[in-house]
Amino acid sequence: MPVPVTIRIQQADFDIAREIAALTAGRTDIGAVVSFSGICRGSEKGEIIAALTLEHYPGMAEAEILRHAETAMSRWPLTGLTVVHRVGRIIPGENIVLVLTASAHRQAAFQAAEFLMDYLKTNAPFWKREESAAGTSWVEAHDHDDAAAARWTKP
Amino acid sequence: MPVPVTIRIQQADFDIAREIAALTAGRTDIGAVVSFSGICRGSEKGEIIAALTLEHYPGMAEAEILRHAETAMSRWPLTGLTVVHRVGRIIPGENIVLVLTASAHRQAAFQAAEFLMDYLKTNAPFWKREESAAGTSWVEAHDHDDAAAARWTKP
Amino acid sequence: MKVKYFAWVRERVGKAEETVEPPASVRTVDDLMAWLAKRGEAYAHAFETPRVIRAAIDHAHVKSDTVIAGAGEIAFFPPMTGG
Amino acid sequence: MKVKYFAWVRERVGKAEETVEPPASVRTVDDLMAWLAKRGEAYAHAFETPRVIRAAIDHAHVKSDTVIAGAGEIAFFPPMTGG
Repeated sequence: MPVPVTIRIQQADFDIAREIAALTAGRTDIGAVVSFSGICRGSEKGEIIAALTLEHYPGMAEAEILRHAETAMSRWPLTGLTVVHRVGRIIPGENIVLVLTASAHRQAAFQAAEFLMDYLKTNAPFWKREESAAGTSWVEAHDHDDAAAARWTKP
Repeated sequence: MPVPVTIRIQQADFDIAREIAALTAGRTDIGAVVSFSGICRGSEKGEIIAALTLEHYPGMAEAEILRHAETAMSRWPLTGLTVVHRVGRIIPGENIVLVLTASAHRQAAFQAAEFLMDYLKTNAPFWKREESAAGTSWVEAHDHDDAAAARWTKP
Repeated sequence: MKVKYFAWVRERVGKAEETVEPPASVRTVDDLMAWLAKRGEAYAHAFETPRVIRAAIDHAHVKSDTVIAGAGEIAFFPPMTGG
Repeated sequence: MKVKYFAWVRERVGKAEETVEPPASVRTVDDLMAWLAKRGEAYAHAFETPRVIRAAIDHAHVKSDTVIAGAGEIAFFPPMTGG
């Protein structure tokens, strides 16, 4: 059975239940589904955030996510994989990103979801701009995200 | 803010979207929600499974899950945690168990969800009986599940 | 002392729970399993390989050499397979 | 050759994309950043610290010493902060 891979970049919010149903409907070979939702927080380092605006590189963003999805599928025995990344203005409490992985076994689903999130953070061409009382500013990349991504390339 | 902990053992299916909403509603301190759903597979080692029946030890099952939930909350900075475990007869494709973890950061949410699943598999008093063409039989415990749980006690 | 049985231990014993009054010489969980095994064929079958059977006292996992004095409820069951 | 800019690189340059015709002496991504930086104050500001700027050629990440010959589209942007 082919592995369903869904990658979407959209302004609209996503519905986790619907995405899981799409990944699992009619199948009885899936034993584990892991979902990760990244959510906009209302403060960063003590500063109140009014909103985030997500910018992306159309074309490359999809290609980069697909490249990592294919790597994940080759490294773990997945039965399906979904990535939805929102762009545009997002307020605290709203969803930013969804990663769903399905597999016969839980370890594969957990590891593939973590791998995809680590790579989305560091390699997918998206940029966050924060709105706060002090004005707007581009979010800086974190070294710990690079470190998180690097652990997947260790022997 | 108190950490909402929800633990339920029930015959009925669960609704992941509703459980996530209950964990995140009205909060803006959550950056990551991880969900794990364990699903009944239609075959095990090549044998077709008609259904599973889940038996549990009422009282101890809740206490054991709560004990591990408290351990998870003390080890990771969680903002909320939900465990729903179904009992009774479950057919292939249906949900068995849900673990939800919420945190400001993704690593905590991922690790706490994996930890809870590993301990549910090996320490929570639930037993699966399989129905197949050959009759019914109790599922045997897996050594690899014990190994998965043991990794959380390493220094 | 209340004793509960789960999964195939329950099926083999033929009941889910009962109240037993073991003699004072039955000190540990191991002793109790050995004593129960002598209560008839069904019990002998249930407890024929006591090393694979897990026990809990008052809802907490215990090792088989745990002393049972003061226990309100002791449960016997196979390794768990939930999740 | 089409050049695209994202996030603060875009804001500083003041445009999202343009077509440029660098001379043959501009061989690598580094060369192109140095050449763009000389196109005016806005560019100079955008490319003042080229080591923090990431580049992609035809939708694939590249290092700054990559040769640009044959590139259809080159993009410049800060480290990514999605997910």
